[in-house]
Amino acid sequence: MSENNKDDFRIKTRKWLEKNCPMSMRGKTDDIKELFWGGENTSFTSEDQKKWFEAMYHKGWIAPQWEQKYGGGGLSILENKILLQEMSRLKCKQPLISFGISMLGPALLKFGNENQKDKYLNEITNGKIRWAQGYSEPNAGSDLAGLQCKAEDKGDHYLINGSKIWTSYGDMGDWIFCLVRTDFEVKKQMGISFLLIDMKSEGVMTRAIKLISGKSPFTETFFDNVKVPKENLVGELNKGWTIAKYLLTHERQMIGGMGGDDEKFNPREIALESFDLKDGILPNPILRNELSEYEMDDKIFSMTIERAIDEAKAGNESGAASSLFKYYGTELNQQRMELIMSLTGSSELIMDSEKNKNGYIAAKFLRSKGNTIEGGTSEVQLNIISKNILGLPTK
Amino acid sequence: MSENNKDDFRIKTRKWLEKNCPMSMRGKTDDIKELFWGGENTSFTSEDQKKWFEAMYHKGWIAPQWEQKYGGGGLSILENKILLQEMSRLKCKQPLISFGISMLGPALLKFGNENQKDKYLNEITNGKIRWAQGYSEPNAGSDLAGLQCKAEDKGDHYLINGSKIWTSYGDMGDWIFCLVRTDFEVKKQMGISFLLIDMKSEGVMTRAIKLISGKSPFTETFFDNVKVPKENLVGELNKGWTIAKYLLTHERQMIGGMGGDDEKFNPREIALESFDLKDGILPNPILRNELSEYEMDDKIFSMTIERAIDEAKAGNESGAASSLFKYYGTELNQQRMELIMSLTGSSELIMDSEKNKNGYIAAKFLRSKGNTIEGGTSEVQLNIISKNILGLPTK
Amino acid sequence: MALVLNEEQQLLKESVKDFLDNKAPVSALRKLRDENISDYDDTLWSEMIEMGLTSLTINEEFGGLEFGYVALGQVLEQTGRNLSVSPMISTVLMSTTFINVLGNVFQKNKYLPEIAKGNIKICLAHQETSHFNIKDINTELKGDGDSYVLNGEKHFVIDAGISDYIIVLAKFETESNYIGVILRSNSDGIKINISRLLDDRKVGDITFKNVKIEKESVIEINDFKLLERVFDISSIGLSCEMLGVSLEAFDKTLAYLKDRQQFGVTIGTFQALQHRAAKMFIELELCKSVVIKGLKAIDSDLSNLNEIASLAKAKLGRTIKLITNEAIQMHGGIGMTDDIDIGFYIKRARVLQQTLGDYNYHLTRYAEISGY
Amino acid sequence: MALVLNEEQQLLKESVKDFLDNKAPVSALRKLRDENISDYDDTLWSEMIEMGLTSLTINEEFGGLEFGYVALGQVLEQTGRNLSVSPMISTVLMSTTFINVLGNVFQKNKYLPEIAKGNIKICLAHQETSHFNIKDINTELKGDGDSYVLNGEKHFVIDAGISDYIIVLAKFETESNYIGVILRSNSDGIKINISRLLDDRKVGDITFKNVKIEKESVIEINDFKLLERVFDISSIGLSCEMLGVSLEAFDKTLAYLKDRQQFGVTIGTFQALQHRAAKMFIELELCKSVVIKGLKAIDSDLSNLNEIASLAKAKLGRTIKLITNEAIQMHGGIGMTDDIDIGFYIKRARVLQQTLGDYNYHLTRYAEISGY
Repeated sequence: MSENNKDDFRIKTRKWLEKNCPMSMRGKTDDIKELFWGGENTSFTSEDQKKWFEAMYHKGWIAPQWEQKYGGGGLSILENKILLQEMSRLKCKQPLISFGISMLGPALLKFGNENQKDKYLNEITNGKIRWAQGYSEPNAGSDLAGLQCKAEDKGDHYLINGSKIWTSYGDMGDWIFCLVRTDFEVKKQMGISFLLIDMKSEGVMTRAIKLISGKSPFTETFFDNVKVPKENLVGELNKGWTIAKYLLTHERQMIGGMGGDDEKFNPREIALESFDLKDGILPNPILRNELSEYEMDDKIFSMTIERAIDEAKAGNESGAASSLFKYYGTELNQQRMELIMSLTGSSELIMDSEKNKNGYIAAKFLRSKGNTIEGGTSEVQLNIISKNILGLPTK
Repeated sequence: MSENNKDDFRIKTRKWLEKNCPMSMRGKTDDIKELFWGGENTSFTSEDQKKWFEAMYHKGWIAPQWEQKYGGGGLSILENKILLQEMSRLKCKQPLISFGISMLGPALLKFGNENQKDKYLNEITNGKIRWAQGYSEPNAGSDLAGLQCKAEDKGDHYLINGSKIWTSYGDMGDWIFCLVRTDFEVKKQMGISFLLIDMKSEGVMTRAIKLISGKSPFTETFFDNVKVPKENLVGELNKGWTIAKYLLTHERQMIGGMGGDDEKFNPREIALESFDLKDGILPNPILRNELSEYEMDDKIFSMTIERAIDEAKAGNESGAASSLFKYYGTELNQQRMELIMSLTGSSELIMDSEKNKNGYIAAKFLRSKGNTIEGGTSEVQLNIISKNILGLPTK
Repeated sequence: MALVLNEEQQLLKESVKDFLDNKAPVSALRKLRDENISDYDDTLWSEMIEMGLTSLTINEEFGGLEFGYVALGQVLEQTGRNLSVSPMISTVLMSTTFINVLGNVFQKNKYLPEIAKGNIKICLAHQETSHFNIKDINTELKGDGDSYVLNGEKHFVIDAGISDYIIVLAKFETESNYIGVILRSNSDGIKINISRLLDDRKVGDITFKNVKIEKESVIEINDFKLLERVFDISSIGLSCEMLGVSLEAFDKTLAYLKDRQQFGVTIGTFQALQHRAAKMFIELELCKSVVIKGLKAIDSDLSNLNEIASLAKAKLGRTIKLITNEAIQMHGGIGMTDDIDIGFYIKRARVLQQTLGDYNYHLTRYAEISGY
Repeated sequence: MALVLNEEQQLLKESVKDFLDNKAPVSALRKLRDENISDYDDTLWSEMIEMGLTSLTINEEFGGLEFGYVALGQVLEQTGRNLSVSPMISTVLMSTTFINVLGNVFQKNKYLPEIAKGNIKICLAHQETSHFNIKDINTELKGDGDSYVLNGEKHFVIDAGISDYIIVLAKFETESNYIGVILRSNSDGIKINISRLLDDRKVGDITFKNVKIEKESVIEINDFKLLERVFDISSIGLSCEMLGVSLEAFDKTLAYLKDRQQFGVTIGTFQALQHRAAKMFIELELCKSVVIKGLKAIDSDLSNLNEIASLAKAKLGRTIKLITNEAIQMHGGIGMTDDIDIGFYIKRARVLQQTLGDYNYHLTRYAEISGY
């Protein structure tokens, strides 16, 4: 793509967005739940939201890089980057929040057959089906490959029994993509398959999990003799672990990168709101020090993301990247929330006042403790680095 | 012992010390090497040193708690404590520095036979024999029980081949007490024996080890077909590990306790010498913070030692004590030296100036890095705590 | 001053432990939260009064047991372990100490026997901003003929909603002198606004508007050091509760490490977790030392109580943060859910950390006391 | 401004690595120390000059290669890895930068080509107390008819004993203006006292007593920001060397973890050590980012160079301390001996940490720059 073409695309995109993105669909989003998630259980919360989604859908920009036959926009990496930059410049909200796009899509594109791609990808981009993720199990934890939810071969269908946990908004999902055990006799990683399950099937039940933050973004999903057609198997039988690993790397990057974006929670701004400067200096010397330590690590972490992108462009993709970002991004986010709790003192400990949105920050603080657990614990990331990058021996 | 008797003993002791301890034998000691170490390779450095040693020896106070027949003073625990308090009050120097008293003595008293006690204990207290310690081996490290220096049974004697490392001032020792392997067929801890070896024997050789601090307090000792009479075995054959464990606990407490005593290296004093206060506050806010963090941990560590002593008196001796003190005391000492290096800046980086005694502090700083390695590494102490105190399972 | 408990104190500790394990475990807090009918359990409180827990630090001449603060500390450690909700902190630790240290004979005679008998509950209103600082006081007491009037706003007052009396820390007129006032919480001109905290307990914002104060309700503070002593004692008391919270969170985590299976083995076999557990154990041993030292320093009237109090609150603040964070992390996903109790510990921890000054406040204060 | 090396820079890095691995490994430092005949190896220096290493940051018009600071940074990373001793820091990093940024055309024409050709060595005398602070300057330049006189004392001047010229940072008369002076090191009135440092390199204390200065030797500093730029660039250069020291200490430690047997297994199998190694790896990746960002910021003239420089020096200061301490600890007893090389790394580290401001100095400066 020449510089001319780039500029051209940028200008066209900007104009289109300015015209098609309603003002109410721009600006910060307090709660991701307010956005459009698609599926049968959700509907548009406003006319503008509907208009914005439909405009983007018809443009193919719900999944800009997917092929047009799947409802995508067929954009190149570079075009997609320009689109994202322009959306960010105008502060456009995401038209659709979808695990279908971020998690299932990449798996189907790489491992699915043509029928599956045709059927499911289109229903992701047009917002008809909302997908949920079914990986973890109540007793599996970090040992994901030890999963026990089983799929028995019953000739024309699989029979599913077991349960899945930590499914984000599983109670709102239409379909769920699951890792299930299809062979108990082999090494644990070798007997896993990747299956698509309609949550309206008989025998599927969900239960909301209440978190320490008081919120319930996750559910547990139970499968009691659920019948699943054989055509819903993605990839080969017993090769599901390969798909899972591929997707986990994606997920890790997403969670790690989530750290620093939340502009409303900028510790420096909060510090300057909480304390009056004395001779231009924060009056609490230790908090001042903690703030500068945090900012040092945060800024250098951003530089590291920048460098990794530049290295990748230069063809030096590092295998370390995803574990490093997952580990450091989540640890840093926890530090940030601890720092904010220190900076705000008793004012953010109050949970039933409109002044602080009913303890919004405290809930986020508690929620951040999960960052170093979900998507592979910090310990698992350190294991991966020490084994795969540093080459340290296992027993 | 009644209060009256206590006071009586204290007054007598104080008078005796005031009379018998020459003024030159009081006050701080810059270098432990200046004191009297006994043995054939050292002599008194002054008449006062000789006078002081002989007065204490005839009083039985070289090893105050040993029985008089071994050259001790037969003091009770309480009397000994009073003696130490009074010596400390007058700042009396130690009359004899001896691994014989601190390390070999306790082993002989508990595991030696009557002949051995008679022969060796007296020659410790009268300063005739200087003992060295031979535990570690070049390739053993933390795995002390994996030692390979072997003692073969040759009928009337053992034949020793192998080497020992980290022997403090081994080149100055007359005799060395060693752990040697007497059985290669059994579990490693079961084939170790405790042996006393005359370093003048044919085949014994030492080499000084130069440390990163530039000092050479340690030696490596080589044994090449050294013959040792069988009577020099302490305790039972192949039961040396029991003696070693007993002595290691002693040593650990000594090293852990060494942390805070060095009055000349008080970080607060150094901070106040290095910086002028501004409005009563250290001008470098981060160093101020580091200093108060260090002092917090140091003071509370002292309280913990105090509590452990009180608990022991009350009969609640904790098995955790020695590993905890070894770990925390040495880590704290390293922090202290790092802090001092920060506080003194470039002035203590200079190694050939009389002003700072040729980098005395920098050498101590480097030496402190060994504290968390010698006498059982920090990692080994944490292993002990997690296994023996917390009861966490091993594989 | 041996840093160990005597037999009487040890006995008290054990009986309170048995009592609270039975009567006020975490499930009781859960019930208070979920039913949200009252701020605390009055039946539990009656039994605690019966056991004498309100009279531990009150001298015999005022109807107390005169067991001292070492004894009170043992109780608070146990309320920390069980996260038991009661007016102990507001009435027994803070307010009783305020009257013990600063009250005149008339006031001691009037209030202490009533506290001992459990007839009244008192809260202490001191803080005015979102960060505790003993010196940030703008609430003002002014002369008004024979009596006084009180004006100002207080924030973060523990148990403000259930107390019969309020002790208010104020400035006297425009002078820099501090002064205390004790008054009925239903007096005219008082407005109390109750909030629920992160740890599911209640505090109040209190506004005083031209509240009339009789002479006898004024608590004179002639020496700022004595006011500091009130807060130093209270900080050490809070440190006891923080120790209990930390110890219990650690014990629960250790039990989980021994029980939980992953990758076919108990997770307690992983050396990285073992070392972290050992370090937590060591920090807790240090915490025990500074807490008992602090309690003994109160009862023995040591002159450097201010230093020890700030060391204790700082050290406990740092350690409770470490332990509760590690507790969640080591429990993994289940630790993030309300299904088990560990989350209650981190929530209580963060509130205790902020109460009467956090790590940063106390470490900086320690440096000031130390003259640098 | 992509945070990667271009081909030319990558090539330079590799060829310098090969060169120093062969010609100036740690054994060369050991030899310098043990023989103590000269402060540096003149043959090595000649070869470095021949390779063009003295002219990397000098513009072509003054006889340089104009490769920029990204290139110089790659060289310094390699001298860090090998602990190679040479006048690179004094002459090429600090003094050349001083002249590049602050020198007038006459001075650039006079000195830069000579530096490029390797004909002269220059040291920078700025620090006066035991803690670097750009503002603590008492050395004074005074008018004296047509010329000037210089009086004062400088401390910790790197390579003072082997340099042909000295650049001195001074105050002009009693004003608050800073001023630079470049003069021959053998001028009348100069006394140099050489000391050996912890890392076996040499620095000098220099006394200036009524040293006569010609007008043309005065380097005007009209903008304090430009003086800061000199030290910011130098701090980033030092950060490159610190990165090299840290990377090599880490590599050596990692190799040891894979090799050393204890309790019948390789110690690298212990999870507690694995996690610590992984954390070190992550910190090093962060260090690489801030270092390349800093170098690019110099060459691209970014306006927030001061912020990036302080972030770099602070982060590298913290990381090099972590890595060198862990390197000794993980090597165990053998790491404490002079028999292996790891001890040289911690010694060089502590000197680099103090040079041009330590972690504390730069983090506090960062807070000031950030306006809090």
